[in-house]
Amino acid sequence: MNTGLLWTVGLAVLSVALALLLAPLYEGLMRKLKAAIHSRIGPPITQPYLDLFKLLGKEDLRTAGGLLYTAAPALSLGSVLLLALLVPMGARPPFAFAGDIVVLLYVSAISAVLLMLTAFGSGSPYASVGSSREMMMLLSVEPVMVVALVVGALKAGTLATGDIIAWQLEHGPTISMAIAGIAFFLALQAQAGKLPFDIPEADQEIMGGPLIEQSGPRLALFRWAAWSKQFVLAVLLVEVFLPWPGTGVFALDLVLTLVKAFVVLVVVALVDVVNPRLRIDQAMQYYLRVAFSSIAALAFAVIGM
Amino acid sequence: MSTVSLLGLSAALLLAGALVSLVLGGRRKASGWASVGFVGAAGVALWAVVVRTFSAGPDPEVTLLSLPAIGAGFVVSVDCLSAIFLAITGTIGFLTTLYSVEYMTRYRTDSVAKYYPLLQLLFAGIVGVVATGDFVFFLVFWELMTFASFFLVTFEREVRANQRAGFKYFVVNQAATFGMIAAALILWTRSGSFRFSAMRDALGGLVTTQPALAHLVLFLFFMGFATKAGILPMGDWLPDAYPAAPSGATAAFGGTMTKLGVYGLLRVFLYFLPLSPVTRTWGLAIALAGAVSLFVGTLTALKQDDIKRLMSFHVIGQVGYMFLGIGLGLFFLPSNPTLAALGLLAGTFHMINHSLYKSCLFLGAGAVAFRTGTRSLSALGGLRAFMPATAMYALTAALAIAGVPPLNGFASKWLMYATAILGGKAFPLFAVLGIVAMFISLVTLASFLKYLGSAFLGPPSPLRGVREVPASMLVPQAFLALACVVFGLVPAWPLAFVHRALTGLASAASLPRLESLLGDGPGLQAGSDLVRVAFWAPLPIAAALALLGLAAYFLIQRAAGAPVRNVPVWTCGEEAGPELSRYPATSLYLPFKRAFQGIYPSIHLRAPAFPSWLRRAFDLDAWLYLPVARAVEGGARAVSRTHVGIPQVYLLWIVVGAIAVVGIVLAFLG
Amino acid sequence: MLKGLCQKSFCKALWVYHANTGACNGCDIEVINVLTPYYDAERFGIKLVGSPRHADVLLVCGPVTRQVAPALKRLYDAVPAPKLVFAIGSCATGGGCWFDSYNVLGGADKVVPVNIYVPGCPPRPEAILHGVAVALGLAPKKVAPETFRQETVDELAQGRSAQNGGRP
Amino acid sequence: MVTIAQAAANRTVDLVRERVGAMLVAATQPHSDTLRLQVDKRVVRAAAGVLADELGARFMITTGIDRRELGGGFGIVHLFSLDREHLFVLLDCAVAADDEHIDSITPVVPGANWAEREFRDSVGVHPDGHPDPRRLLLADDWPDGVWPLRRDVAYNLQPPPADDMRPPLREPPTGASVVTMGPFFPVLEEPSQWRLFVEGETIVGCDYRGFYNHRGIEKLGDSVLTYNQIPYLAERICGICGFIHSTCYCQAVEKAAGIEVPRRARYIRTLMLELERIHSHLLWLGIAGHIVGFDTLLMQTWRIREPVMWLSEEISGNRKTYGMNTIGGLRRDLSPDLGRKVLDVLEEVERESLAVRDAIVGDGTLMARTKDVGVLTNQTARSVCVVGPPARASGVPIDARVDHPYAAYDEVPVRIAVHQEGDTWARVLVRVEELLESIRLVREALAAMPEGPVLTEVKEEIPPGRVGVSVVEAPRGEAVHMVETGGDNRPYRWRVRAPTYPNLQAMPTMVANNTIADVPIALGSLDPCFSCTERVEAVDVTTRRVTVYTRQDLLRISRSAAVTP
Amino acid sequence: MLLAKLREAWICLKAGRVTLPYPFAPHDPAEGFRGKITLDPDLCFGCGGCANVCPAGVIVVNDTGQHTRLLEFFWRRCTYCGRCEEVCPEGAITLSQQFETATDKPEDMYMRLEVFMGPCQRCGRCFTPPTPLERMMLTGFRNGNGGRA
Repeated sequence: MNTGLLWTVGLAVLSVALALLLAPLYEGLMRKLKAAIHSRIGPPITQPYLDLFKLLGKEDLRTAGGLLYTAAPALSLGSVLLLALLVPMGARPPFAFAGDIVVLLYVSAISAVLLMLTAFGSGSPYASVGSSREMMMLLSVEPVMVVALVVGALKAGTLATGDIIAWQLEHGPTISMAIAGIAFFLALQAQAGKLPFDIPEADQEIMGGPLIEQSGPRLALFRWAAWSKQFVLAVLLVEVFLPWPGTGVFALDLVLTLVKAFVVLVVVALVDVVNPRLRIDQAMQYYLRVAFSSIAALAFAVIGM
Repeated sequence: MSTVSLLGLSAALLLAGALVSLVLGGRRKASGWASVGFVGAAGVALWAVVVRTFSAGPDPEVTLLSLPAIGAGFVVSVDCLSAIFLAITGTIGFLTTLYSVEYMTRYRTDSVAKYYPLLQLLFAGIVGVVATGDFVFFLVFWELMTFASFFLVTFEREVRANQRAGFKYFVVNQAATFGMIAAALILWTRSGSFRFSAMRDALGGLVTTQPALAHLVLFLFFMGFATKAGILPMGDWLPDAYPAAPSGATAAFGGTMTKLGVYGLLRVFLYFLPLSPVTRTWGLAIALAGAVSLFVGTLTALKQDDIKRLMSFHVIGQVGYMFLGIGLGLFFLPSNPTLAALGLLAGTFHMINHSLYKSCLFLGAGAVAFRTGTRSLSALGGLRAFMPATAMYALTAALAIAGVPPLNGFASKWLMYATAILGGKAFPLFAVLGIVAMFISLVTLASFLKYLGSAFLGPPSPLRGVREVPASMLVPQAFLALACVVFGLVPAWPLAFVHRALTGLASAASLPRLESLLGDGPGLQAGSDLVRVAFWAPLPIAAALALLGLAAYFLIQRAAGAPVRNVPVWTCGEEAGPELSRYPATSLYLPFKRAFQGIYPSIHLRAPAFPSWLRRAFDLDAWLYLPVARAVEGGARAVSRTHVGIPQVYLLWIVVGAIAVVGIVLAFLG
Repeated sequence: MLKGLCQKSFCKALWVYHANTGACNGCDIEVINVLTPYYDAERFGIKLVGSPRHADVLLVCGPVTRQVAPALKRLYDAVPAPKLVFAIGSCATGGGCWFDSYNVLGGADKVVPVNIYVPGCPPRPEAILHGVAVALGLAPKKVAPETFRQETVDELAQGRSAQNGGRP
Repeated sequence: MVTIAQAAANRTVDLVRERVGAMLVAATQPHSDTLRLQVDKRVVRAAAGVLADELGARFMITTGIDRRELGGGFGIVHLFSLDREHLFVLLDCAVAADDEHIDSITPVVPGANWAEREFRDSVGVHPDGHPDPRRLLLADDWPDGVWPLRRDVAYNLQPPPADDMRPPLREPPTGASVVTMGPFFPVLEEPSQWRLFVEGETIVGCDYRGFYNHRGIEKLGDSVLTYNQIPYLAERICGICGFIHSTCYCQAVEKAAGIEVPRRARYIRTLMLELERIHSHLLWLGIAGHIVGFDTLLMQTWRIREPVMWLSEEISGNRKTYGMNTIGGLRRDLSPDLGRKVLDVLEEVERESLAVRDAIVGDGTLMARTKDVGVLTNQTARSVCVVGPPARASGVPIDARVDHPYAAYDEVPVRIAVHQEGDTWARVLVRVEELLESIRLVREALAAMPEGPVLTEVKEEIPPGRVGVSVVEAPRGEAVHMVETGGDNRPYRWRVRAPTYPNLQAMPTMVANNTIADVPIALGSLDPCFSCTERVEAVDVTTRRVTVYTRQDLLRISRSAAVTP
Repeated sequence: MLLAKLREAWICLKAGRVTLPYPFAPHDPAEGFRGKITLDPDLCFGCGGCANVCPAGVIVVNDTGQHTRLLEFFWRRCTYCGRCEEVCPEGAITLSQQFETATDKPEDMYMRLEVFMGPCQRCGRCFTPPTPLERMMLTGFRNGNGGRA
């Protein structure tokens, strides 16, 4: 076995392990921060792990049958872990083929697709309302992410994230990438399902939306997938839009990335805690504005700024 | 056998099949099975042509009939591009015919028997269109195709809406065809011949000498083909006409006929039109037309409640994708062969993919209508429990059309996005178009999630007695769904053929080699030899997804051994009546739909009254089918007095007769 | 191993579904109060959820009225096992002042099995926290059946002292 | 000098007599602020029309009384209020025991919709011409023909379920689907069922099935509890505004019996009522935040509120159900130490409330969620007889503390906050302003608090047959208690109307054309309290016989009722 | 907008952490809190006044023999109003500060007291026990046993 392959496999395992095991910790830290703003102690930072373990052992209530319905939660988590394989962690893409932004964007939508299919399958009207909202959020948010990443692709002349990062490291910050980064951050807020954009789940309005009928291990997997996704996307954000300083030392870069991702998620949690939930039409308008503003980044990219 | 004789055989089989099925009209199943036999045999012949063309290279042109007076001749010319369309026609034709056998039993009217003859005439017309190298005969077959499809659209002649849809279809397409005739005549005045090669020379001359006239010619051609393909606004007929036809025929339209617009486009802009700055201009125009079409068509599809109408709007949207890809390719053809190749490959590959999944979707929609009697999403629900196989195929095809990796829709869309985004460096508008296309891909997803969610998932609708459709209706769907998966997992394989087809066209002959474009592995790698700009490896991705999903399932979900219990849906503590737990399709995404309310203006022109003489002329049943059927009926009754009345015997006769006809034709063609 | 871990995690991550079955709101407000900064039940992994499918604990406040009883039964069935039911307040523990009214069936245990009773009208937030602690075995319960007897004349005469305050 | 109330009473009697002539059987004035008009039941609609349309009286509630054992039939008493003139008008109609029908007044007074359905359910008098005569009060499986508030029905009678008694649900308009909220729904702290008819997320209509919380309080008060036990029951009508209900009940009895309450007791009542308003408004603000997902607001307002709760516990011995009221005054006095402590706590609360007010007034997202949401127009608010902050946010300046002063409010005047917009944001503003006003009122009440006893001993038995009407402005609107005294040391009829009762009836118009996401906050902005709304009513205790129905008897009753519509 | 948000966050942070250490440290109610009822059995002479005024019918009086009267307290439904304390002539029943009354067994929320109904220890006259039984005959008498677990 040559070292290249070993390196790839090792990176892949590491990426999956980080996305799977570190994501709940980040969520726990975010909850702690929220608790601080709430003037209270808050749950221990290990609480998300406990939540997951508890859910795994609980009864699995099902309102429908079928292969897809059974397998959707696991596939959803699988797709997020796949996303982790496509996102570079530590300034280097873990897989040789990884990092094509189009694939990345589409893979990031798979978990949402599976969630929506499960929700429709569960037969609950609230789940349908939730899926409808989830889809509308996706329709509003994905274009923003697309624009942000396309700016990078245009600047670097490549669709491969690894190359975009390399270009970034080489050329330093630019206006267009800064705007794109902000746009991506705003999209991350919704992708992570945080206020003011937790509209699809809206416990107070539709009782958890697509997740209303999911219990026990199925709920655990969907939750885990959501947390991993927010972690992976935060990593993607810092890698693509804030790769500096790329030291070239893998371990150092990795630690830096994790710290930067943590900071990003802290800001996400801060925005979450000081905002009420928007209505779906308001959120759509908001992201429409963001999308058009991020077109400005595209314009800057074209003129080379 | 030579290409010509194989083509002749298939045409003859189709025509014979048409005749036989007409004769057998009263006995529906027999007529259907006979047609399956004939179309299948013709399909085999067509595949033989395809194999021959790709393995040994295109046969030289053969002129069967020459009309020197007008400079026209029946030229049979099959290049790799034609071969691809022949392959599609052979496959989809067979599958839709097979599907129709059971499907047509849902029609109770006597006029059912005209269905199979028309279907086979349609296929014959399509074969003729792609196999001819002369514009006059091209038009002849084009009209044959149009007429056959017109009668299929107005199949249910008692439904007034269908009549109007058919009339609209007919008028719009004839207008477009007149434009093409005018364009051809302009070229003919220069060259004196309708042969494609002569027209290429004439157009080449015009481009340099009279560019305005050249643009007019190109415009007329573009209008003609865009109309057929369903590009908006000319394709406005499509969402009315497609749903009107029986589902088997709709699938055939969607899988084969619409694609001829793309064929014409490729033929005109990559063969008639020599490489020149004009190519660039028209590339931009086509890309923009495609972008508008995909945007408007798909967003409009999102609002539909009728399954087939929804899918018909998606035909418009998907054709928009093809035009976008081809337009991008044409734009870059003079300047950047790498991007040009990527764009053309994307558009053409998307066309192939579209025939697979859209046919599958139309067949699935037909299966739903077959069992439930309704096409309204609001009235459907929970069919997965009763029709699991149909649901699975519909799911596959729906995810494929939405571009969910690793299915085939994603493979072609990926190429398209790569072209658009990388091309954005040279021409920023394309980056925006690429973003729009990606957004619309999500809208497609939304629309098909609505379809899946409302028809197959969720609480069962009040419809009773629904069960799975018979095997003969499932097999075509299964095949197409499987093809979607295979083309998605190994896109490099079909792309090799597409690449050969494209480089076979004169203007695109200088495209880079496939290996240098996409790499030689199972994955796709966009870029040129030296710069690798993107990579898409569906197999490892799919494998990784499956592996991770399985791991998550067994290592996490099942590991704690959580017991499973089936429960009713939670409706806040009150018992749910059926109306309590249904959230109908019309309600989904309503705020989003409202945001795009006026995008497809529904202008209701006062449709001109169908002239009575025309209606009488078009009323095939009255003057053709019913007399024939009555005569056959009487004859058969007479014959059955002396013979055993077993249908199989007739079938045998038919086969024998068909073989005889084929023999005669072959002998004649020698 | 995972199985054991899951069982252990149960009591450290109780998700609560709050059901009012006819209460006056007093207990409901105190239940929410338990989550607010001064009492912060989330310290112990307790949080409110919106769907019974996500719940581990059903908090029942209020007497079970005739109209709500079937819904409560359905609610109980909608919660995945293992599950606990807490009856919060005097109405849910014993029916309150309306325990025998025409439209009230009584306490929550008339309809669903109750694991922990937290009496009080309304119970202080501290009392609810204490109830949680009792449920999780973190705190001892501080009440027991009490029986008292006064000495009879005979016993008085014989000088025997009665046993008061003892458990039966 | 003739008081305003007296002048209004004279004018009313004259006008009604002019309109209905001899059908006005009698006009009496049981209390200086209460006018009782006994009219023939044939002119009830006309008389109600005169009151509502010509005199601008506001409908409050209807009471159905079973007076058969007093020698009459049934009594239907509509209660109106002339707010500006500080006068209650009782429109009392006798309904013969063998002809249990009366004209519905809902066609002329839309706000009477539920009230009339309620007496139909409880005493079995049918309002003829009612637009929506479905079951309101009783459980779905309660057999028809058993009227719980008739006095011959035992308070603890639990008839066997009738299985075909599901009240008809309204059908959604074509093209709309149904999304149900409740009976168990996270933001409905209490069970009730809203069936929302939606197109997409837009509400095109809704239907309500409430009274899941119906506990039979009025029946208990009329049949097994005594005058001095009822305050504790009244306190548990609502866990947030318990003191309001017990005060309201005590005042009603005090009015009926003519008991004078010591001035200090009235001041302490005022203080407690305002403290209750302070913690209730803070609570509401937090819950409103929680409904729109703004948990930080919940946490912070409840943090501010908690010291008030501790204070209440210190003053009364319990955090919510204070148990302080009793007929004639209070059970506990307020020590001077505690008075100072109240001021300290309030200073802190005021400081923090101002900070919260400034924060939310500048909060764009919160405004986005509440502006133009759940709009209640002035006209609708008046026709449905909405009360409290929802009314004041819609430009209807009614407040029981001003209109019918009680406790010490005549000496500690109230400035009421009125906004015109009628949306949820206006209701937020009204409540925030009231919160600050309440703090001021507590300070004034403390400063002006006289010394003296807090309880008037009630020596004689309260005479039967007297009527007392009392209103108290709860944080969510006015609570109305009406008491008709009886023998046996308990009321003959005790009628409660909580503020949510009229307010909820405004919901369908408020949420029309809003989205599903707006419904919880629109509903929340009414600060609904279903438990208050859904207590019950009843009959009395003069029979010395407890009827025990057997299962057969009940089946017979319900069957015979099913046959005769 | 952004400033308003930042100010909100600042207001919240400024308040600091206020969580009480309650389960780990006691947080006793103020003087005068009305908690669980307690009995001094020696003081009770069985008049039944408490049962008479209890709005929730917690207290049930039964005469089980010639000389014994059984007072049962189903305090699971107690509303802690304190009326019993108020009316008890001997101060035998009081409301304690005890609020931590959670239990997993309904039987735990039950008290019984057997009162010896002998001659009055103070006046020497014999206490005659007719009231509770007679009360059962009255309208409106609430038989508290209906709420037994």
